[in-house]
Amino acid sequence: MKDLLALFPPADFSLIGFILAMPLIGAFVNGVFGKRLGKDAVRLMALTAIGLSFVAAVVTFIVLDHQVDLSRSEVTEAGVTHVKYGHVRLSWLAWEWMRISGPRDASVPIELKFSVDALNGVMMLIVTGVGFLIHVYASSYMDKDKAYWRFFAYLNLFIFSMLLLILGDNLPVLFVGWEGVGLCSYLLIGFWYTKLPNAAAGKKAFIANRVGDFGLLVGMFLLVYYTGALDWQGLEAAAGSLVNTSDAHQVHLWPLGGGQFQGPLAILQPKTPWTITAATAVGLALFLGCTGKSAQIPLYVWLPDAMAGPTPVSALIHAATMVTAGIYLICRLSFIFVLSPATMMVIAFTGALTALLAATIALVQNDIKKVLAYSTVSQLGFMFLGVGSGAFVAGFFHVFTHAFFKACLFLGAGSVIHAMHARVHDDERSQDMRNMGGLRKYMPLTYATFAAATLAIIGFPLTAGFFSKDEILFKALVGHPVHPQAAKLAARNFPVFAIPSWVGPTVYAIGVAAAILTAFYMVRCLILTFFGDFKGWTVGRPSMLAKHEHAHHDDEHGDDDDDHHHEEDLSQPGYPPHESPRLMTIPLIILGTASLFAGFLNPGFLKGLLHWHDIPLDHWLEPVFETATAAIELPKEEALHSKEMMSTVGAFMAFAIGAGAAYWVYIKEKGKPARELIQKVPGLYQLVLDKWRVDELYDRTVINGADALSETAASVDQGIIDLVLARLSALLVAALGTLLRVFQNGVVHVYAAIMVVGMAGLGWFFVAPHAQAEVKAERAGDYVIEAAPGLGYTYRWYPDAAGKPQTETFGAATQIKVNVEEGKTKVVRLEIKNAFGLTGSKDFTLTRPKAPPKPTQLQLGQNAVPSGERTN
Amino acid sequence: MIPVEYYVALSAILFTVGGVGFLVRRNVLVALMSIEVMLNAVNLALVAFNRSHTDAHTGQVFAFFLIAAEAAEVAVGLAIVLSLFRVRRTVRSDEADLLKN
Amino acid sequence: MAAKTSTPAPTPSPLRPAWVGPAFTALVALIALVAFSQLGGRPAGSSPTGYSAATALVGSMLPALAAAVVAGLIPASHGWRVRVPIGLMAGLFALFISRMWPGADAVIPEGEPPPESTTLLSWLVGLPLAGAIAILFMPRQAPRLLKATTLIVMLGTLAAALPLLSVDMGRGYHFNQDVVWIERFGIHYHVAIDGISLWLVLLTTVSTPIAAYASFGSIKTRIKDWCFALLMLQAGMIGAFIALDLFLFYVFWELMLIPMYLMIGVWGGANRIKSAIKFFLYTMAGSVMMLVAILYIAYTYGKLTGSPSFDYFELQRVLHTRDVQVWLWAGFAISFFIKVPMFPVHTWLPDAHTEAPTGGSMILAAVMLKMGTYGYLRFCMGLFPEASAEFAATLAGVAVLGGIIYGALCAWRQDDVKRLVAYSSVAHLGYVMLGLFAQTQASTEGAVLQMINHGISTGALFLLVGVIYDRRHTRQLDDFGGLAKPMPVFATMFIIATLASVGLPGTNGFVGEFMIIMGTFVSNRLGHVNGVQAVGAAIGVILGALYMLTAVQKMFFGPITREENKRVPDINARELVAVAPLIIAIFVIGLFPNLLLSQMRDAVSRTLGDVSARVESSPGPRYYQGPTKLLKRSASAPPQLAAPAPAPAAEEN
Amino acid sequence: MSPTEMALGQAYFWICATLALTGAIITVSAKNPIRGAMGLLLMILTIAGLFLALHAQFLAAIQLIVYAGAIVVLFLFVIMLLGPSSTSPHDGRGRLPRYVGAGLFAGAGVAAMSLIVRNAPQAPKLVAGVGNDFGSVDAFGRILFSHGLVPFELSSALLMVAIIGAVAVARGRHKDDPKTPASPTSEGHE
Repeated sequence: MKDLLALFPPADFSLIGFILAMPLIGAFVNGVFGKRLGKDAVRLMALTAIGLSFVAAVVTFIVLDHQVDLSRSEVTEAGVTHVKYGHVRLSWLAWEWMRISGPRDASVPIELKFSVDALNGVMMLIVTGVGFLIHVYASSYMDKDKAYWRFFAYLNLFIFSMLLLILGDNLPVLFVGWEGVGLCSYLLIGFWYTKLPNAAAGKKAFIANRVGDFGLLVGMFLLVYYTGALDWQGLEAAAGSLVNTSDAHQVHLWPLGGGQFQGPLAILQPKTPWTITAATAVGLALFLGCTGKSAQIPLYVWLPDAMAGPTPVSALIHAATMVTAGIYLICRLSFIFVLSPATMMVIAFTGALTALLAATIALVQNDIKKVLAYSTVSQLGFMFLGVGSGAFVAGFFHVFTHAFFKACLFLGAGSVIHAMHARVHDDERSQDMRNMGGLRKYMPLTYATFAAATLAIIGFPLTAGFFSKDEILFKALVGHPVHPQAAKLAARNFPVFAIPSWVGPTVYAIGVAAAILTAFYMVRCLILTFFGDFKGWTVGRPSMLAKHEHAHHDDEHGDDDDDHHHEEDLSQPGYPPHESPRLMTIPLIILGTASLFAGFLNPGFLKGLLHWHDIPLDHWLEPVFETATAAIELPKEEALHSKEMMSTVGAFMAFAIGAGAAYWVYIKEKGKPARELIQKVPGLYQLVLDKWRVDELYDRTVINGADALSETAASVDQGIIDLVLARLSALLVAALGTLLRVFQNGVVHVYAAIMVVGMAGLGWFFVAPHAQAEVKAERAGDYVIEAAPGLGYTYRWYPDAAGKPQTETFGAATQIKVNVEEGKTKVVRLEIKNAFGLTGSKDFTLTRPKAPPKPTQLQLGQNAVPSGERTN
Repeated sequence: MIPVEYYVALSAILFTVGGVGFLVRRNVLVALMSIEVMLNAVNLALVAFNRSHTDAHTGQVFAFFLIAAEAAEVAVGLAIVLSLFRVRRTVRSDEADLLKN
Repeated sequence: MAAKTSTPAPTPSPLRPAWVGPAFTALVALIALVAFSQLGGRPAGSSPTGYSAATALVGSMLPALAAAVVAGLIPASHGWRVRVPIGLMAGLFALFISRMWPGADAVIPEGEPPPESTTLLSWLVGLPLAGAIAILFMPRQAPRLLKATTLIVMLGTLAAALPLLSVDMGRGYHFNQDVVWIERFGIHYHVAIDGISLWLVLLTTVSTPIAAYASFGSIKTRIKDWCFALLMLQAGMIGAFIALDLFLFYVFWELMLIPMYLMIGVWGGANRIKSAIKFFLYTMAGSVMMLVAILYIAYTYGKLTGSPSFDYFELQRVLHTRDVQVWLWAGFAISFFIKVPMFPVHTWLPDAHTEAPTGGSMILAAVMLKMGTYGYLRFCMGLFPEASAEFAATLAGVAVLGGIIYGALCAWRQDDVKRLVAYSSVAHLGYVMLGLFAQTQASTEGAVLQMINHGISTGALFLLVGVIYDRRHTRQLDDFGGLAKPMPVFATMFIIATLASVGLPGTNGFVGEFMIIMGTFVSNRLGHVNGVQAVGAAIGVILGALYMLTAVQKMFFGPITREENKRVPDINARELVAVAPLIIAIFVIGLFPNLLLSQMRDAVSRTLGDVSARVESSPGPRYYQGPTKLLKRSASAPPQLAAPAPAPAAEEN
Repeated sequence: MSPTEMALGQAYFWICATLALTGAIITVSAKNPIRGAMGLLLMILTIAGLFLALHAQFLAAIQLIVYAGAIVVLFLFVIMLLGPSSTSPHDGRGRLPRYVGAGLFAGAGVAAMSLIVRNAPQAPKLVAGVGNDFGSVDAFGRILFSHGLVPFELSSALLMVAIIGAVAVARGRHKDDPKTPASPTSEGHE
């Protein structure tokens, strides 16, 4: 350890660079050389890249653990001595990326800096660990695909961007990873781009993520403005200024930006402008980003469609890593979210509602991947529920366990689909659970791991899912986030938003309902796929011709342009679905066991029984969420204990009811009650089957709206602007041309007449007298008026228009100097006579303003920078 | 003796009559003749003014050269009228509008 | 060197003069010499003594290494003709990065910095001009010779522009050259370069050879006039960027118009004449207003000090009354807004782009649009700071609503690829203008950086659209579909360019947009609406993804619907060589923006400092009422040429 | 100067003035160009007379020789040459611009005269007498060949050019001329 620390000092921990570089090199090599290197070289490159970075991650974790032990300190408060660990951070700076200007024109440097602490240490392990397993699985799942090298290039690039997201030390680097992950999911979902629905699904995913990124961008510039920092330490230090109560600190929603409505708009001016605290604004903006990435209520529509990508992609991206990015962001910035109870309530409610909505949809889905997709959305809802009610550790623990069992479920589904693909090539039907059934006999290993993962997800006692979901429901019931300076502000009777007491129980109830539905649909999925008899094709010895045709078919399996190949007639008996090859089942087994036993890392109520006080995860994450947990108000000690027992019982009952009902419907009654229910309520069934028609709702409102807007924009551009500026002016010039052509009619007389008119005009001009003069202001109020010269002109000045002229006769004086006191005005008259004896006159009023007052400090707009006034 | 102003007034009147004639009549020949009238009016004015400033003959010399120029002008004018006539068979000025837009 | 294109080379007409062969080889040798003299190490005269031998060795080893690696990377099928130029290109880039790398111990040459050659900038303008004139004397029947000379002259200009990087651009102006041109009106041939115009000149010298090289593939008729127009255009653009005498700037501004008008008018698409005239008239109308404003300022300056002068720093000293200054600012601003193009006057751009040939529309997009934004930064904000501060808020609204959002919405509706990219340029330059109106350090730096980024990403996009146009002779999105299958390399390049223009982090587009949005929110100039405008700009990020990805999906993904799309040949050698440097630059600037930002930081802070100093000294809506008077010459202005006419005692305040 | 000479001079002037005016009016308004030419002749003769009154003997002679002798005769030639078609039928086409032009011209003329009259000193100031050498041929000759030599030579050149021009223009086309592109004035057939 000593030499390791010497090699990689904590302050400049370049091992992180190694962890990041490996997947990047893997992606680059596979991407550029892949086609020529051949399948096994690509597989080797991809696996070694991720394997090495996993090993490096483990080494980093050990070093981190060692550093944490070093920072151990005994703290005795009110008699109770308990161990406290410092918030250790191994950081590495690559180079300074750019420099932006913060408030008061300070320049905020943004560096490509990476740091590993307790929170993202764990995440790093999940990403590289589960990522490695999925790479192994994918190397055999995809080996018949022609674009093998492109798949692994994208997969490695995805791991690189995910690591970038987790290890980033400031928000912009996280944002780079955030969008990089969005890009890779776009590329991977649209991997088989020859089929339009896949490409459309990829585009939908990218744009939904992009809407989320908009939220993150808004959050970022709010943070820069109020705290002047973007990296985690800077933000934590300056988080106070987010809740500053002075008016300049509030984000003015109406009137927008804090100005005043003048003139006719004054009626829109509300009595007191609607303002929200900066913390709420930042919280909501960042939460919008999280909903985009972690598929919550407003922006979850892209996840079910993302199933168009290959199954390992769904496993890696849409189960284990990418979708949890939202939770990671909230956990990372917990000290900001906690500052505004309103945001916490919004997060909790969104999470609960998403869980319930997704669970209801999953009930009726027939496509196995769609069921798992909606179950992911609902489990994410649980995580947000946990994080929203202040239980950051519980929420994060659910991320940890969910990664295992959801990845196992997806990979299990993948191996089932892989087996079905042997004879059913149409993507739709090969994933439809109605064609499966009874696979228990043919694919024992897949069945075992799938069952284990299902037990974990439905919350079978002592499994991973049970502990993590129970913890979340308990904390949701009990947790009550409170504004950190609530007391101080209440003293200054500043209105502070406090979460109403009924929120906890309602959220708990929704959570339990969702848990029941989860149990039901997961067991239904398990039964439909593995129990009963096989409905895919008649199992038996395939006749001779079927075998020959089957052989020929195998080699060009999975070819891209597989739309032209024929559909096997399934009435012929065929080989039974074979168990997946070893490379696919090993990851399944590992993930299956992990999902069963991962729970003991944070066993919730067992802590009391087994008095494991320094259980790794709880204490491990404690320093990270120190400030956040301080703001969560928990009931007294004994009430806490009774509530905990009550929620655990509730969670257990949820599991029992759901699983029992599913068992009764599908095993006992062989699905009869389900069919009866569908006949009874066909409308509702169809509605739920079409995913509550949320997609259609979005299409009609948002997308058609944007469509119409761009339609008008384009037509305005062509119709009005182009018309007015280009064509109309051309028309004008042409019209003017024709007007003047009338005069050119070739007749000499007409020309002569025009000439005469011109001559007459000139004559008049020369004859008429013109009195013109120029006023020049000199110093100290005296003005010089100089008359314009003319043919044979003579001048006469009247220093004061009313009074008599300066000289009787018309002299040659072309200038006059007049002095005017401050604040007075004087009228000077000029009279001229021209050669023809015609006279003309003109008056000049000279006004001298009082000395201009000293320029005052004008306030440009109200939005003064936080610390005191600033000149504009 | 006759004050110079009368002569100048007469030449002004003659000049105006010549101008009006030139503008009104559409016959090119008459136009040329009215130019003649205008030029003679100018000569008259020149000689009249010279009469009142008798220290030099500038007015008269100028008039003399004016006559020379006038002769040249008429020669060329009439030549043009002839060729116009050959082309258009008319001396009406408003028919010669080849330069129409 | 003019690489032999894989498509049959245009058959040179029989009577090609005999001496063309040897001349061609001589020219190739010349360029090799220029390239290696750069590679060899420090150009003579500016090697700071403090540079240790090791880093010099690495400095020169690195480019050779990079060249070898990149040459190796290219699949063997392309033959050595492609691998050598790309290798050379990669070498130049590596040299550029190693030279520019802001190492911890920034090697500050001790003592007096190496004397800057005053004539370098004249070389930059003179070289293309001389080339253009030389082209006129070359025989029309030898297209290869014409092309080779053009490329050599352009690469020579690029090589001549590299020493500009060796000087550390502080707050002041460098390579200052001031020669009296027209004595009587005080017009000087005054050229200099500072942090801002440095990068725009480099963008010109880099993107013009690329555009020329790519266009030689598709331009088959009247090559001689094409080369002449290209070289004149480059001279005009470089001149406009370095001119600091308003008259000289106006001359180059007009000089630029004519070749581009010819390019669109002669080699353009279907109704090229109409759009060429429209382009010319729009810009002409604007520049006439600017001319009036220039003359008026020179006249007032003349009245104040006896002798008129067009020098930028002298005219900066004149403090006009509010109404006069607003009108003068409007004269300049309208001409620059037409060039940018800003919202109401942008309709010439889509027409000009759809009709222009590939090379033409690439230069138009990459460099000429920056004339407007550079002009606004240098002349409007430089000469009339109070007026530009006063109108900043309203114009920022126009930039966000009219430029970013309106441009994106229009782009989404277009079915012609070039029109789509043209509208996307309107959106991108909306960002740049927003950055300039926000007038904070980050937003202005972001704006200048975004000018370069837009030049690279949109240049690449137009080049790639040209590639597909040469094969399918159509630009309608519906005619394409599933192109990723027959043209994988082209698809990858196009997607990289799209991601750069959409602003994906890690590419250059993101850095510029990020700095602009961040700068807009903290800007004092925009008053209380800066929040709304920053959010509007952020929405632009979504719309950007929307229309670009729709286009990419229509072109590349999905089944191949049309027969012709099946047999489309992939991107060939010439186009690959042309687009490679742009793709490399996208990532280089995306990851190392400090290469550019460190040079322009002081220049931007100086410009903003001057603006805010002037605005502070005469604040408020009615700012300056008194008679026009003369201020002191700004400190960072280069030394004034010995003023020929004795400057009379104009009272200074 | 005896009163009778005064009266004679006055009468002489008025007669000549009226005659000149009628001549001018006839030239302008005559329908038949010949009558117009005769009016012109009348005016020229009377102006020659006025010249005599103004001591411009040489000019009066020149007037008679050049104007009356040559120019009016030239007019008559051309009128005869053109024959009946030289009289222009009177129809109202294009009347408006001409009358507008004429009206304005007349107005301008009257306005100018009114200005002259307004400024003219009230009593017509008598003109001093003049030596009889004034305006005589030798005085004129001396000036012509000393100060006015250059304009004299120039005017001779002018006249020569005018002659050549007139001949070239009026000559029309002959067979052996180089074929100019299809000019409308091909073979003028009288």
